[in-house]
Formats: sequence, C-alpha cells, structure tokens
Amino acid sequence: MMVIRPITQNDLAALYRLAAKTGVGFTSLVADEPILQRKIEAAVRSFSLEELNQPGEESYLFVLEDTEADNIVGVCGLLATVGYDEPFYSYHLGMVTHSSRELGVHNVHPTLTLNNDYTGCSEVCTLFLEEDYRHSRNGQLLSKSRFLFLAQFPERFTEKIFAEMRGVSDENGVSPLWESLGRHFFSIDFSRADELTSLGSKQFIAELMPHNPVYVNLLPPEAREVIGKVHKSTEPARRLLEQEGFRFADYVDIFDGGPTLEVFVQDIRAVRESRLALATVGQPKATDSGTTYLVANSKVQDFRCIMIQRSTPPGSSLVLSDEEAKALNIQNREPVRIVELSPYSNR
Amino acid sequence: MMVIRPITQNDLAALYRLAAKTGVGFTSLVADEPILQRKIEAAVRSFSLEELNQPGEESYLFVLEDTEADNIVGVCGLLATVGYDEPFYSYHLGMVTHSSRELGVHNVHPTLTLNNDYTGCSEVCTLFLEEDYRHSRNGQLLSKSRFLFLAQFPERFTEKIFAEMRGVSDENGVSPLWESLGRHFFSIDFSRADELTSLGSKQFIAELMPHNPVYVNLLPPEAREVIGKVHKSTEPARRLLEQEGFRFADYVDIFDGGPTLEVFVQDIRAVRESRLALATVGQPKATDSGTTYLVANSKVQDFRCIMIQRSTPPGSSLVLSDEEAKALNIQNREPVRIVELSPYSNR
Amino acid sequence: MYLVRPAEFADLPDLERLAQQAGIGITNFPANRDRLNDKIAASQRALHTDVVQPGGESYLFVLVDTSNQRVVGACGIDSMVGVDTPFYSYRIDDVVHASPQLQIHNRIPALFLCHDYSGMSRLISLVVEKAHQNPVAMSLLSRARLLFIARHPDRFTQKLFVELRGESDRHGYSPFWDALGKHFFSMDFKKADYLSGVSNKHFIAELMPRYPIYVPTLPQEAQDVIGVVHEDSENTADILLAEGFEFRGYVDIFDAGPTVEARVRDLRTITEQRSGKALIHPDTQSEALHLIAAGHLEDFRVTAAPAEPQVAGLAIDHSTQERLHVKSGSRIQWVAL
Amino acid sequence: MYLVRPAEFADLPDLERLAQQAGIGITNFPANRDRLNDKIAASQRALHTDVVQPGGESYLFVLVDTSNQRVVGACGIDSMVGVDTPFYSYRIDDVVHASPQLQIHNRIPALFLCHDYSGMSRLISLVVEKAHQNPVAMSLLSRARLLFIARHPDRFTQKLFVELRGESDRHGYSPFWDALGKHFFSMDFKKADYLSGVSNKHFIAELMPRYPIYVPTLPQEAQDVIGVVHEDSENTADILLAEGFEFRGYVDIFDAGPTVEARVRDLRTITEQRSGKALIHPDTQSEALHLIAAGHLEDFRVTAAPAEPQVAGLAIDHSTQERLHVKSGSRIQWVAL
Repeated sequence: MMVIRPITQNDLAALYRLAAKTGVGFTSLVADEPILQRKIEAAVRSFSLEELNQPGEESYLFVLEDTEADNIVGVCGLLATVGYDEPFYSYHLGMVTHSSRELGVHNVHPTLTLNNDYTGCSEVCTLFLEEDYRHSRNGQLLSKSRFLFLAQFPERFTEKIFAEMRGVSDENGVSPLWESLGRHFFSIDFSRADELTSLGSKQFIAELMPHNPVYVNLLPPEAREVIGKVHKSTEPARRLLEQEGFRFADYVDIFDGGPTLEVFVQDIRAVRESRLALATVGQPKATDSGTTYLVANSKVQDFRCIMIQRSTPPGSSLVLSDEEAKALNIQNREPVRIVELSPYSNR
Repeated sequence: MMVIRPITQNDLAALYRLAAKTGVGFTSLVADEPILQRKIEAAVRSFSLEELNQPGEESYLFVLEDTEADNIVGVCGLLATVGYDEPFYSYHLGMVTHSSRELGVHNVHPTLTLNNDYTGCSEVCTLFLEEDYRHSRNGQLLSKSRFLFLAQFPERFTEKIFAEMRGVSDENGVSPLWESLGRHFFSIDFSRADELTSLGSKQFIAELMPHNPVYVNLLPPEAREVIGKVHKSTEPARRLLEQEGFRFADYVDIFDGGPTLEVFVQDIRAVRESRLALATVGQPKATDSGTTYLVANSKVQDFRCIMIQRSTPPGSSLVLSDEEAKALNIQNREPVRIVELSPYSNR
Repeated sequence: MYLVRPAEFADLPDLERLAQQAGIGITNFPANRDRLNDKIAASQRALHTDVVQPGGESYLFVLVDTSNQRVVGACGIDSMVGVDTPFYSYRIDDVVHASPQLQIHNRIPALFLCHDYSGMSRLISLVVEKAHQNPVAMSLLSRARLLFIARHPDRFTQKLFVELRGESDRHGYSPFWDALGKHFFSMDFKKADYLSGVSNKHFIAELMPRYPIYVPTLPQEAQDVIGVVHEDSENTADILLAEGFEFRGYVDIFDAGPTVEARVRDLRTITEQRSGKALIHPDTQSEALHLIAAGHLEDFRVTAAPAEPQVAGLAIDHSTQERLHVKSGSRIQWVAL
Repeated sequence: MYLVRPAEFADLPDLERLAQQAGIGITNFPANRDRLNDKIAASQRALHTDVVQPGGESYLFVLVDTSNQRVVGACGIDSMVGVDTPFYSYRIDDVVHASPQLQIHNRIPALFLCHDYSGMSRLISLVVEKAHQNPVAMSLLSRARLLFIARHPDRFTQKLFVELRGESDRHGYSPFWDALGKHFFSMDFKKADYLSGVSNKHFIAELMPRYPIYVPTLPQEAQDVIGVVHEDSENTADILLAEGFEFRGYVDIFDAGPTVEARVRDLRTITEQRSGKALIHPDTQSEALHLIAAGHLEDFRVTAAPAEPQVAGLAIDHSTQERLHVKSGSRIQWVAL
C-alpha cells in the first residue's frame, strides 16, 4: 500500500537517493548529505511539537512509502513561514498606465518589481516522485495529502499559502529571463546563482538585484514570453494545483520567471470539502471501484494519509479494512479526515 | 415583489434620488444629472449588446424595484473593464525585508507602491440600498444578483474581478491616511481630490502621487492603522463578499486606504454552486419557508433576478408560481439559474 | 562678411528655408511657419520688455551674409526653460550594486527622468546653411549669444546649457528611440520630435517612464548612441567644448544626445571679453580676427573682423564700423576669435 | 604655541582621552584604544609608503601644545573613502510633481541613499580639547591638512569633502534618527554610531532603506534638523565655509548632519599659499600670524606664528624655526592666518 507519513531520521539514505534524481533547477532538494540531514532534523522537530498556536519556523517533510516494497518513492513538504531566516524574493508583475488625452494614446506597461511580499507566508514546497511510480494517482496522493494536513492543523499555517512553480529553461539549463535580466546584475552564471540560493545564501540578491521596477516591454521577446510560464515538465503539477483552487497572483520567480500560485487555505477544494468521520474497522463493501478518496488520521507526529476507493459516499462514519486502518495507524472509532481525491468526482 | 432588472432611460429621476442619499466618499454615484444620464446611457448600450465574446468598455447598472410599491429602491453595478478610459490607481501593500546576519537583525518593512495593476480587470461596483429597505435580505439580493449575471455571462467579464471597499474616515470626512500621506503630495483637500476623481479626472494622480514605494512604518500610527480597513458602515458589505470568496489581495485605495477585495469569477461561491434548471410554471409546494434561493433568468437585456424560498432543494427543474415567473419575465420551460442565497445554507 | 543681429519679421521666409534644411532632430526649430513667426514675435517682445530677471523669454538671432543681406543661419537663447511645463532630461546615474560575499562590485548605469535643467537658461538650435558652415561663421554665431548674455546678465541664469543633437539617420531612425521611446509614446520618432517642438509637452509627463531604465537591459545599438553627438553637430559640439561647456551625464529623452552645461562666468568668451571704445582706424593693419559686439537689446549686433586692441579701446576699420552701426568712441565689446 | 604633526604611537593615551571627551556623533574617532591604535598605525604606514595615487590611505594629525608637549587636538584625512565598502550618504533631491490642470507645482524633497562620495578624499574628525578651542588652534588644525594636501597632491583626489556632525542632544538623542534610522536598524543611535565607526559597514547596505524617503512625510522635528550642524561643530563649519567648502545637498544617513565639499584648487588656503625659503630673522617685527608648513610626509609640521613675507621667502623667528625643524634657506609653505 502507498502511505504518506512524516519523514524520520532513518530516511536519510532514501532522501539522498531521491535528491540525486531531481536534477538542475530543483533548488529545494539538493543531493548534499549535511543539508538533507539538517532538513530531516528540522522536520522531525516540527512534527514533534504537539501544541502550536501559530506558525513559526517549522518545516514539515513527508515521504511516500510503498509499504509492500518497503521503499521510499516520493517526498513532499510544507513550510510554516518563509522569509524570516533568509529573505524571500519574488518579482511582482504589475502594471503602470500612461495616457495622454491630447494625443489619444493609452499605454499599459507591465512591470517587474522586486519584493519580499511572501515574507511570513506558508509554502507548499518540495514535491518529488520517482519516475517508476508516476502512475495510479500516486502524484495526486503525494501532492494532496498535504491539504488534509492543512485542513486538520490550520493553526500551524498562515491563512494564505503559496507554491512556486519551476519556470522555463532549455535542456542546458539556460533561462531566457535570466539571460536578459538577471545576468546584467549578477555577473555570474544562472547555475551559480541557483546554487547559492539553494545553499540558503540570499543576501546577494538584495545587494545585486535592481530595486526599481523593470519595464517588461523593454525586454527581448524570448524573455517576455516566459514570464509566468512553467517548465513543460511542471505543467501537470500546475494544473493539479489550479484544480484545487490555487491561482496565479502575478508573482514570479526572480531567476526564471516561473509563476507562484497562491490560495487561502480555507479555499482549497480538498480543505473546504474535507470532513471528519469516525472510522469503523471492519469489512468495507468494495474497495476497488467507485470514487477515490484521500483519508488521513488526525495526528501530527504520526500523521498518515492513504487513498481508498468506495462506491457509496461515506457519511459520518467510514468503514475501513484492517489493512487500511493499519496503514493509517488508527484503532476502531478514531476520527479520520476524508475528501474526494479529485474535484467534481462527487458530482 | 423585489426584482432586480437592468436600468432603463426612465430611471433617471429615481437614480438621482438615490444618488442624493449616498453622501461623501461614494464616488461612483454622485447627484449630478448629466453624469447619471451618461451612466444610464452606457448601461443601456451595454445591455443591448446581445453577442459579446470578450469584455470591453461595457458598464452594467441594475436597479432593485419594489414592484408592489412601483418604486426603485437600490442600485448595483458591474464594469467589464476598468483603467482603459482613465487610469485606475491603487496602492499595493508589499514588503521589503532587510537582514544583517552580522548583527542578527531582521526587519520586515511594509511598503505602499502606486500601481495600475487592476487595469483591464472587471469590477463589482456601485452598491446602494435605500435605508428603509435594509431588511429582509434585500441587501443580499442586490449584491449577489450580480453573481448570477456573472455566472450566466462569464465571457463579458475577466477571469478575475474585484470590489473596492470604502476606507476609514471620520464624521467630517477626514481620512487619517490622506492627512499623513496624500495631502503632502496634492496640496488640495481630500474632498476636492475625491470630487475630481468622481468626475473622472485622474491624470493628476499620476502627476502628483509619489512613484516610489512609501515605507508604512514611517507613517504616523493613526495612518498605519487604517490601511486595509473598511469604514464601519461598510463592514457588513465586506463580510458578505468574503463569504462569497472575495479576498483582500493587498491592494488599497490611494486616498483612504480602504481595501480592494478580489476573486476569480469561477471561485465565487454563488457562481460555482449555481446551476441551470428548467422552470415549470405551476404551484410550488411552499414559498414561505425553507432555504432562500436566488433565481435569475438567462437573458441579457431582460435580465431579472428574485429571491424565492423552497423547503426541498430544487433539482433539474424548478416549479415557479405565476407571480415568480412573471417577475422573472419567463415562460414555462425556460431555463433559469439558481443558487442558495447564502453559503452553508445547503448543509 | 557676417553679422549677427536679433531676428525680425522680415526674416521669416529665410528662416523657414533654413528650418526645412535642418531636418529631424532639431526640435526647437521646426519647419512650421506659424511657429517660426511666434518665435520671432517672442524674441521681439523680450527685447522690448524691461526684464529684471529671467522668466521664460526667448531670443532669436540670425546670421546675415552682408554681401547680399541674406539670412544664412540662426540661433537662440531661452532665458529659462521649464516655466510652464517641466523641462525633461535623462540623468545617467550609476546604481552601485555590490556583494562583498561574492566579491562583485557592479556599477550599473541607469537613466533617470528628471527636470534638473528646469529653471536654467538654454542656448538653442544653431543652424547654419551648408555653404556657410565655415569656422568663422559658426564661431561667430555661437559666441555672439554669449556676448549678448555678457551685456545683459540679469536676463539669464548663472548657468547655461545646450542640448546637442543625438544619433539618427537621414530617415529619422534613432536606435535609442527605437529601443525605448517608441514603447512609451506609441508613435514614431519624427512625430514625437515634431510634437515636442510645437506642443505644450504635457504628453511627455503623461507618457514617459516613471522608473529608471537600466542601461545594460537595452539593446546594444541603443546603448552605443547614449551621449553620442550626431555627425552634423560635431562642429557645434567642438565650439561649445572649447568654450568650457562640459557633459555632466544628462542626455535627451528622445535621441539620447548629450547636454552640456557651464557657468557663464567660466566660459572662455566671457572671461576673455574686453570692453572699451571703438577707435576708427581707416587702415587697421591687424590680421587678428575679433568678435566685436555693439548695441543693446534690439540694436545688438556682432560681427567678426580684423581689429587691434589698444589701451584706449579697439581699433576697427570703416566697414566694421558701418556693420555695427557705431561711431568713433562708442562703447563696444570684443574678444579674439 | 601650537604645532601640528602626524600622529605617533606615543600619542595614544592623549588621543584616547580626547576621544572620550568628543562623545557621540564623531563616528570616525571612537573611544576605543584598539581602533585608535589602528588609526595611528594606518597613518604611519601611509606616510612610509610610496603612494602614486589615492587608494584608501588614512592620515592622522595631532595638535600639540608646545608649552608642555601635550596633544590637545586631532584631525585626519582619508585619501579615498568607499574602497572596501561603499560610502553612504543621503542626497536630498527635489522630486517635482506638477499638474497643469490643477495649477499645482510641487517640489517635494526626498532623501536618496547614494554612494556619491565613494572614491573621494575626506577630511575627518576635527577634535580639539575644550580649553584649546580658540580661533588660532582651530584654524591651524583645520587648515594644516590642506597644506599637507597641497604638498602631496598625488595622494588625494581633486575634490574633498567633510561631514559635519548633525543635531543630537547630550544623551545621544537624534530626532532624525528617531524618525528614520531607528526603524531600519532596530538599535539606538549610540550603537549604530559606534558600529559604523568600528565595523565593516556592510550592515548599512543590508539594513538601509532602498527607496527614497519623502521628507514631508517625516515628523516635523526630524525635518527641522536635516542639514543642520550640531552646536559643538559650528566653529568647525565656519572655518570650512570660509575656506570655500559648499553644501551640495548631501547629509549623513544617521543624524542628517550636512556634508560640505570643494575642489582642492578652489580652497582659500590652497590658492593663497605661497612657498619659498625660510629666512631666519631673530627679531621679526610683524604681528601678522601665518600658517607655516615644512617637511614632507612623516616630517611634515605646521605651526602658526608671526612672520613677514619677503621677496626671497618668509621671515620667521627662532622659536618658529625650531618648532618646524628647519634651517635658514629650507623650503617652506605659508599662508596668512
């Protein structure tokens, strides 16, 4: 069975193996043991805090485990807040209009403005699934399990949450936006800038990036075109988040122009439509047809999330098989949170 | 019966009467006959366009009519796009962080930046209901009827839509934000600036307002406190929009700091949950108990919207009384759009 | 011989012909009869008014070929720009971005829209017919204005500036405009150039970028012409630089032509000019050409002629005397050419 | 009598005492023994190095009361600021906002963080013991630096600047800091002042506002002190203004004290100084005090004494000769006090 659970100290080797497969442009997961070790420690510490009234510097990292193969095959994360330890930068894609009634001219100029507007905001981050497991809705389980965690523990996160999407770059890692804009200010390569950022060193951004708005129309066409666009490989992830209610709010990555999607937690479909039910461990009618549901327990440190199928919509109680209950780490009559895996699946 | 319908040429006197009651700070409805006449003409023209594939410069103005008293008692509007005829200005409330590792200092500075980011976006505007009629959910009917129009004719509006909320000012019309910020740049009174804006003259804003971000923390406390806050009298309107999914996206009015709320049209509760049904003119079971619904016909120029009550949820067909069908200006078997008046009323 | 004097209404046809030859990029000298007529009128008005401090008057001077009394050149002075609407320029300022950690120290030039020259006197539109673009005529026309300023200092500010025409080809194509202005004005260079000569310039405030433009983000060919003088204006530029005008990092908002400035009191013509009596020597031997000025306001006249400075004044010959309308003993100003 | 000479390590105790008296607001002269020792060392190193162009050297001079050989004042020169980390100032620039329609023309002063003084030589920290704050000592100490610059022009830039201490009360309360800096540094004025004297100044880049500050949005009491000199520094300011230093709209980022600047060649001491031979007259009659300098680099000495300019040189008396360590016929510089 495929189970989502918090990462533990024992998962370092597995995490390193996954990180090594991510490739360039995936700054939140680099194959560097000390860094990964620190990430795991921060996550373990965050999950161990049983009582929390407000988001702090917690970072939550979950793994997707194939319990039959005894194998870690995916990882996903949530950050309680960004921007306090190191500044968090974005470009805001705004507009400036100029009009002259006398001449009958009306121009709208899009602009990019450097900012730290996401400071203090929660982030949906670090999503990676092994190539072999990109089937059977495993990607959805991995991504959306976090929404049940958000629904269950809203006090650990901010009202608004965002996700950064990888922007456009070619097979050699060359980003058109970087070449036309960032490069002039950094005098270093995109890959070096990317590396510095992933090592958590961002002071140089404030020091080197332009503080005044940049007029988009003055950039060359190849740079203009990629602003707010995702890398081809990221299109499915973008669609998935948009179906859940995430929206492009005109913030893009300062290096490659990739879009940031945001949403109020309470407006996420899987949060809004999720509900608590009492689990009854027994013999569910059919577990291989009908609607697919996400089910999670209501624990922090022992959080678990799985997918189940049911042909009749569960009500205030939910019958789970022994195996399902075991995967969820719950006893009979414990509360579980449930939601349809996909929107419109209940229509 | 209370009926929402498009404004017509015959409503000028009624509109003038309503405008005269709105008071200071209500820039979208001033008691000036030529201006109101132009507004009506623009609305009549906009409703008369039967085929439209994309939003242009249309403005839609609806009135709430008490058909028994033969009296116009409220008005509400929608703008297809803002900012093309005259620039549309806001302040964006952003953040700039500064940190010094050496000194262990980490500062987050909120900033106000002048922008035209809403250029080309649709607006929910001009809401006014006569004092005597502020009961029996008339306010909700007036405000939310527009969402059924949006749901029925999404091609006439942009994907995102926004609403400006009146900001804080005292009984003399003095705005703390204006006194601390705008006044330094304008050398004129708030009321004069307000007046010029309502007369559609905005070039002076570009000419006089600061183009660089303003640090909020340098403003006096009384000014800081009102940024993003609504006037006391506007709190119910804000709650109503927020229940429907509108969110504060960090844009505020450049004069009084009042918040702008925005939402993607498809995420508005009353749009998302609305559905088409076929009307059957007959004898509904009970029309004075149960859940309250908004019902609208599917016409542009002859748009109508009313409230009805039903004790059992309507399915794919909806039984309407003669009176209701007449108010909706429909015949038997015509399609109508229906949605619960309030969120959660169907749980 | 040449003579410089204030423009008169009778000069209109000649001026129109000159303006047509001047072409694009001379925004202050448009080939528009009404505008030229206005310019003469404004100049006449300024000369006949009792002015105690600069307030936006404009003065127009013509270069006359005395052999046939034809007007072959023109230039002017605005006593103060930016009186009604601000006078716009780009100031090139380095934005310094340094990261000690990365050992990077970048100085990035950026163009800042400003009105730093508002309120200052400006020398304008030196135009000379091709056939008369010789050093004497050019220098006379250019420096005659400074002698006028020396004679009427209260009518001008203590600093002066001149805008030099920037790069554009004969079809009016300006690489700088194409990369920048075009996006903001939604019109071609020719039209913007014309409008800024004839309109009230509000449209500049309305349409120009409010934020600085980082130079390295512009296309290379646009970067290459920033602060570069148009080929046709190189002579003019040389005369001004020799006078002591300096480039202080300001360029034109349309074509990025450089603006040069100087304090009146630092200019070579001003520091070297002498004044004294006109001494009429029928057979002045000197070969040394001098610029010689006489008269006030509407009677102001300057010529270039051989002359001999003496203790009592300047020795000039008869023809010079006649050109300047002076008598023996009249007060004149002069400076070596 | 007084003598100015380069600081030596033996002066350290006296300098520490002086720094303690100087108090807050003199960031370049902190009461920190190690830092003062470093300053002396840097100055000695600069004096013993063969310098062909300014590169960040700093020079420290002391004012000695020759009656008891005590150090009673100090001052210095930085050959070039901003070498390692940029040198920050606020430039006060008017932002013009005009609306022809409303007939409003606003000039709104704004503070722009800049490093315009990076790369320029700076005169620093004139500190004189209270009992010796007389015109002769103050003037000697201040102008002695200029004679040093005149003698070693290649070691300095063509322009100089001086920062004047801004308003703060005896408890270190600065209304400007309170309204502005406090929000960005999250520390008190004293600490920021101290840090900027002893640290690498990165923190300024890291914490200072990136956008201009519109002056009218600041509290009135903060606006009132922008560009205002601290009471204790008024004498210093007067001497500099008399020298020809001018305020060009730059103020300190902490206390808004004004910065004044000048071209070396325009300074009174520089234009008026003469050089020639020392003529020893045991009984010089003149009452006219002169600043008299002799020696190079580590041997540079300046004193103020009665002297008589003559065709062959300057007539000085025996005691002056001894103070300056010169012989009859030695090359000296002088200027009237």
